[in-house]
Amino acid sequence: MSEYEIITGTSVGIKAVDGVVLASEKRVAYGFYLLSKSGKKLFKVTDNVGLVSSGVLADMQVISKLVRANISIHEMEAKRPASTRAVAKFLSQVLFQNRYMPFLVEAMVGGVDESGPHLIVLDAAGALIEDDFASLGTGARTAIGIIETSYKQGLSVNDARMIAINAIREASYRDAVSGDGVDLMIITKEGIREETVPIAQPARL
Amino acid sequence: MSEYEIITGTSVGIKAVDGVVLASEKRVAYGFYLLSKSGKKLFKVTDNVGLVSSGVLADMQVISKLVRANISIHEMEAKRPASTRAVAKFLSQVLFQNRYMPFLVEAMVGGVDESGPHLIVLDAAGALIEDDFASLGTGARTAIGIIETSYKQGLSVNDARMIAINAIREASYRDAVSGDGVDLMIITKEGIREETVPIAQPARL
Amino acid sequence: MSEYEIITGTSVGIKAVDGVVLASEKRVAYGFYLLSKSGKKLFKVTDNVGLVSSGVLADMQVISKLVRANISIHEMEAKRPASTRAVAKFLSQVLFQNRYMPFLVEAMVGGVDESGPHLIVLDAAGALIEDDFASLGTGARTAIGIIETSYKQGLSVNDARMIAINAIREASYRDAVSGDGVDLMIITKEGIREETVPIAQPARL
Amino acid sequence: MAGYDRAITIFSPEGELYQVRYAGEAVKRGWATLGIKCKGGVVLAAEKRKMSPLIDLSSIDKVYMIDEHIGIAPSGLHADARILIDYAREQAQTYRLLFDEPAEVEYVTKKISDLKQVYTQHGGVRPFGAALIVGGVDSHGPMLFQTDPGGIYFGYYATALGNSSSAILDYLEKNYTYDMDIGECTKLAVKALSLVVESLEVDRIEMGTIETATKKYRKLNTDEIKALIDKIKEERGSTQ
Amino acid sequence: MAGYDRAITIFSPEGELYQVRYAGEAVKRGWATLGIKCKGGVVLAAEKRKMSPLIDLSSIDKVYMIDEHIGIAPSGLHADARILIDYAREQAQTYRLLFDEPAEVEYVTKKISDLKQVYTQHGGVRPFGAALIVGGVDSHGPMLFQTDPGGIYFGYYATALGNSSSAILDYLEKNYTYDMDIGECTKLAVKALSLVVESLEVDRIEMGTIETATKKYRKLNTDEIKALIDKIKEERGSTQ
Amino acid sequence: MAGYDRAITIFSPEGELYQVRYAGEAVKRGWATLGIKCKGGVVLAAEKRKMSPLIDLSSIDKVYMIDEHIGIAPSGLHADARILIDYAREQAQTYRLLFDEPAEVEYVTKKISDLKQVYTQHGGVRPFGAALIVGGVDSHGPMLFQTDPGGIYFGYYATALGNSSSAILDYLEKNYTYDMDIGECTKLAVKALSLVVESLEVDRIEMGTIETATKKYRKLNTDEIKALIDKIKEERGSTQ
Repeated sequence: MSEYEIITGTSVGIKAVDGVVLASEKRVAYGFYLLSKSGKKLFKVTDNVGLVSSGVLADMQVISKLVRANISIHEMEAKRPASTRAVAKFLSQVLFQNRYMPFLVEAMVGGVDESGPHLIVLDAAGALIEDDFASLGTGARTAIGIIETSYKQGLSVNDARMIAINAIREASYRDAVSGDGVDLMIITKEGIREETVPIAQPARL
Repeated sequence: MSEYEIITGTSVGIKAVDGVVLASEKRVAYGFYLLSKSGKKLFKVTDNVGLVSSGVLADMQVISKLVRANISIHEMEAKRPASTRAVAKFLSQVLFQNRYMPFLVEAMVGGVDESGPHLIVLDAAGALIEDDFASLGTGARTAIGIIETSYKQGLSVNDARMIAINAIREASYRDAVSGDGVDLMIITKEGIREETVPIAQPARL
Repeated sequence: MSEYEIITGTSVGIKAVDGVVLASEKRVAYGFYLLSKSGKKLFKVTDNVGLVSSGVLADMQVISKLVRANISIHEMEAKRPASTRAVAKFLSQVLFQNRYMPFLVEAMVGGVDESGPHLIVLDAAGALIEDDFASLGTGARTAIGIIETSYKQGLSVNDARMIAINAIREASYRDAVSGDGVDLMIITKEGIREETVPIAQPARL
Repeated sequence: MAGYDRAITIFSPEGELYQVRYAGEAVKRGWATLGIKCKGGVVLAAEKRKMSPLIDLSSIDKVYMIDEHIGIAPSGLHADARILIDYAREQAQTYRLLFDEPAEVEYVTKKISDLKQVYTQHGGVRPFGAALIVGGVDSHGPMLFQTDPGGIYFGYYATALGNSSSAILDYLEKNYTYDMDIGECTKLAVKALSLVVESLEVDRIEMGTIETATKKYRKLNTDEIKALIDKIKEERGSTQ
Repeated sequence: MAGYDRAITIFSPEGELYQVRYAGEAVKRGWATLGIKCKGGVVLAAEKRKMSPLIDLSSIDKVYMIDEHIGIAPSGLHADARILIDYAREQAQTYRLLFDEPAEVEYVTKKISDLKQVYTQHGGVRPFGAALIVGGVDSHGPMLFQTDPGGIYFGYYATALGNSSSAILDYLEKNYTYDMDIGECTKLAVKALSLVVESLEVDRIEMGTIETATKKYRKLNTDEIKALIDKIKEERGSTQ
Repeated sequence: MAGYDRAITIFSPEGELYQVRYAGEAVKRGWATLGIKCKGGVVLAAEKRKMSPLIDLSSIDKVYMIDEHIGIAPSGLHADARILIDYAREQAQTYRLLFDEPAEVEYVTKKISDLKQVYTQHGGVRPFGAALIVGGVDSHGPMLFQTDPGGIYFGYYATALGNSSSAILDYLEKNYTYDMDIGECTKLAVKALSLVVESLEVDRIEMGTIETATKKYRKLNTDEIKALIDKIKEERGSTQ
């Protein structure tokens, strides 16, 4: 007889020949901005697999810790780095069991393992879909437009980086005088690199 | 068929380079004023970590004792003072388990450990957010204005003290003939200092 | 679909430099007056701690016996007289467990231990508040007026006695031809003294 | 042709509980520990035997803090002792939740002994193979108790446990008085311990004190112990 | 070639319960305690053996207060006794909750004995290795009872437990009369105790009295005992 | 005519727990393992006996990673050890979920020992026939612990387990100092191990290190071990 209230942002994922790029903007419920070296909606699962999702902040933190705890145990038993596929599959088990009603959490898993880079999306009801690019959240429809038009086979990680920044910039519509704006996580064979990119200059009137 | 009734005040937290300041005003349900060495909505958890929250008085006392009891056991086992982060994390576990419906308790944890001063806020649904400054309660919106305008990087504990007093004074609109008004808890490396600051004198007619 | 029915009186508590005074009037449900050596709403817990409360008579008797039984065991184990604080804390545990819905019982604990006299009030939801003076029940608002105006720091037990009598007399507003009226319990270091003060005679027509 | 015997929780013809007595044996072979109370407070001391030169003594506690005004020095089976110490810490906190006051030392001792007594009476479990010295300061001033595997406890001015505790006890009987302040008390403890410790060095002794003034449990760090040992060596020593 | 024997709760051919008898043995080796009732009230006394000079006798209770008009002096296994004492205290309070009156001494004694009897009949537990002397004043005037490990209790004018209780009993049989007031009664108790106590000093004796007049249990503090001992030493003593 | 004996969880007349001692025997016949801590970090090493030439040593772990800053080297019954290692990994993660911090080495050691202690006290189970060396770096710097089948644990500078551990221990007592960096420490470990290993080859030794600087557990791969062995062979060796 009553609805939950959900605040949410936008996040995107792009697969390149030599890696994967995950990105998202920084809006949080009560309007604070976060300056630190590690972004928040982006979670490092292992040295070569990352998770990005959107939904209620609290659940996201709990879930990402659960995944990290079990995957690291799984790695110790399997004696090799977990593959992207394994992480995704396990995450959907977690969701499938706790079966949060579907629109509380959407997630994306990206990573590089010796079969090359992978990007896996969980859709609304929990199915796994391997993919070249994707976007989540309410700005998803806008962002997908921009990515779709400028995506080519065999693009490199740097191109993917530029595209992600544009898409996020486009989908979000707010400008603080001097804050920064997009969290990025770039996954390649050498490991995971994170950075924060500010919004660029406005054209002169 | 019936609503909960909630009594609440205002409280703020500010992080400085050499410590953290927690402050709150003193309104209590049936309108008594309290003069003693230890304030009430401020709770000392360990020698270098403090907790301030607002909500039903009874719950606050029970919760702060539970936290204090478990953290002191935790310290005895870890054989070192607990970090601010650990206290905050544990508190959110307590909340997450007893899952008081969200608007019964908002809390803030401040402390100094060897990685410097920290201020951690629990938001409505229980996520942890590290922060520079924050305010809770119904006067929160008014107070945040004043803090935001006069906050600079690298300010000292004393400046933070003055700002907190102003914000509280502004948000509350009441003056007893001769009572005192703001509880403060200042946390630095040397330990915790508590004081009570009165509202200043009225100008002559 | 229906409300509880509550019978209630008025009772007050005042702290002096050398002791504590608890007082209450004698109204009972069906309008009998009670003359005996031991008053009813006042309960002796130990030789130096007393409890006064108002609410359903039957519950009060059961509760005071439970407290007395456990505290006397506690004294035998602690091998020293219980402190006022301990009694109050335990009482609020009893309440917190049986959690009578809040308006069935309000209670006050007064006593003298080697840290001097104490008066502790339990507020509606069960928090403990140390205090100088207080009053309970429906006549509370009337009584508080009289106490507030004639209370000074450092008054003696006898002054407190006179004030309590006035407040009670005033709050009850009905005049029987020749009954007596106020139960008093005076707690000092030498122990507990109980007395009954009548209402004075009416002037001749 | 010698005596034959059987199962767990029963009396012997002489009315003894054998399991309890054997548990006692396990205690006698524990490391030496002692406890002294005086006007100035309570001192708990324990020897740390260096079974092998490679052992890292700083990571071993022989004296535990139960609450900020109570300490325990165990002796006997190490694992059993830990169980009892965790239990003591919980009871100390429960007491605070109930009465909002620090717990009496005897109250904590009593709770520990009740648990022990249970393990001597019900089937399916064996007694604890550990004895504890409990010390602290409460509203009755400084207090010192000793519990045995059977769940019996007594109050002492000074006491010792572990192997060759009898030697320590004789020494204490001659040199103990109640009117020492906390300084002299720690010195006495070191002297008493030096009788059984292989060699009188800093990392062979661990001490905790609760002072009547502060009612705070404090573990002496290495320098304070060093200072004490030197002050004693100025007064000379001997071998085992 | 001697008799062989087995398991817990059964009768022997002679109709005895062995476990109960062995528990009795544990009692005989307890510390000496005694109880005397007279017109003036009831006296409970116990010796405190100073197993070692370091023991702190003031922290040891041998005589417990059950309710403000009842006292107990146990003997035998110390831990078992504590269990029974806690149980007695609860029953005393329950009685108040039920009838809003102080409990009869015999009622408390009976409840304790029922608990003991149960532990002699059901499988999986052993009898209590402790006997109690229960004394107090109730609506029948001064009362004194003794319970044994088998759950049997009797009323006495005077009684003793523990090792060499037979010596005390002989002494009492000669010097006891009912028409003493509480003063003479405490004196008699001290004399009787002095037969078995190592040395007649203040901290070897613990006494509790319930006076018929006040129906209040009071533990004699050290000065009163000192006065008694001196009054006796004026009448001279000896060694073991 | 020899000694006869019986069932599971009880004390012997000398106060020993036989099952625990026999479990100890199972440990003594385990493979040799050792642990060394120093300023630079902690080194865990174990020998791998080539029971038969066909055994594939690379698939056998003797040194396990518990968390990214803690390692364990077990000895004794292989299957029992695995159980304890899984348990340790869970406790390490639970600690993270609770306090969002890496766990203290001692905390993990303590949890393991509690589990062991339980299996020595309750009916229906036998003790674990394995002992563990736990090493890691936490907020207290480098730490090294050893647990035994009875659930007792101690902190060490260096320690060894398994058959002929006494030989290794003598060697370490002579050559060990705390002020080594991680390099010298691994070298010392290899020398110590070479005393008991059938032949000093690459696939007979397995090592894991946790450096104070990185607080990261790393298993030395074959080349690093080869380099170490050659550096030692330049300093010459022998047979058994």
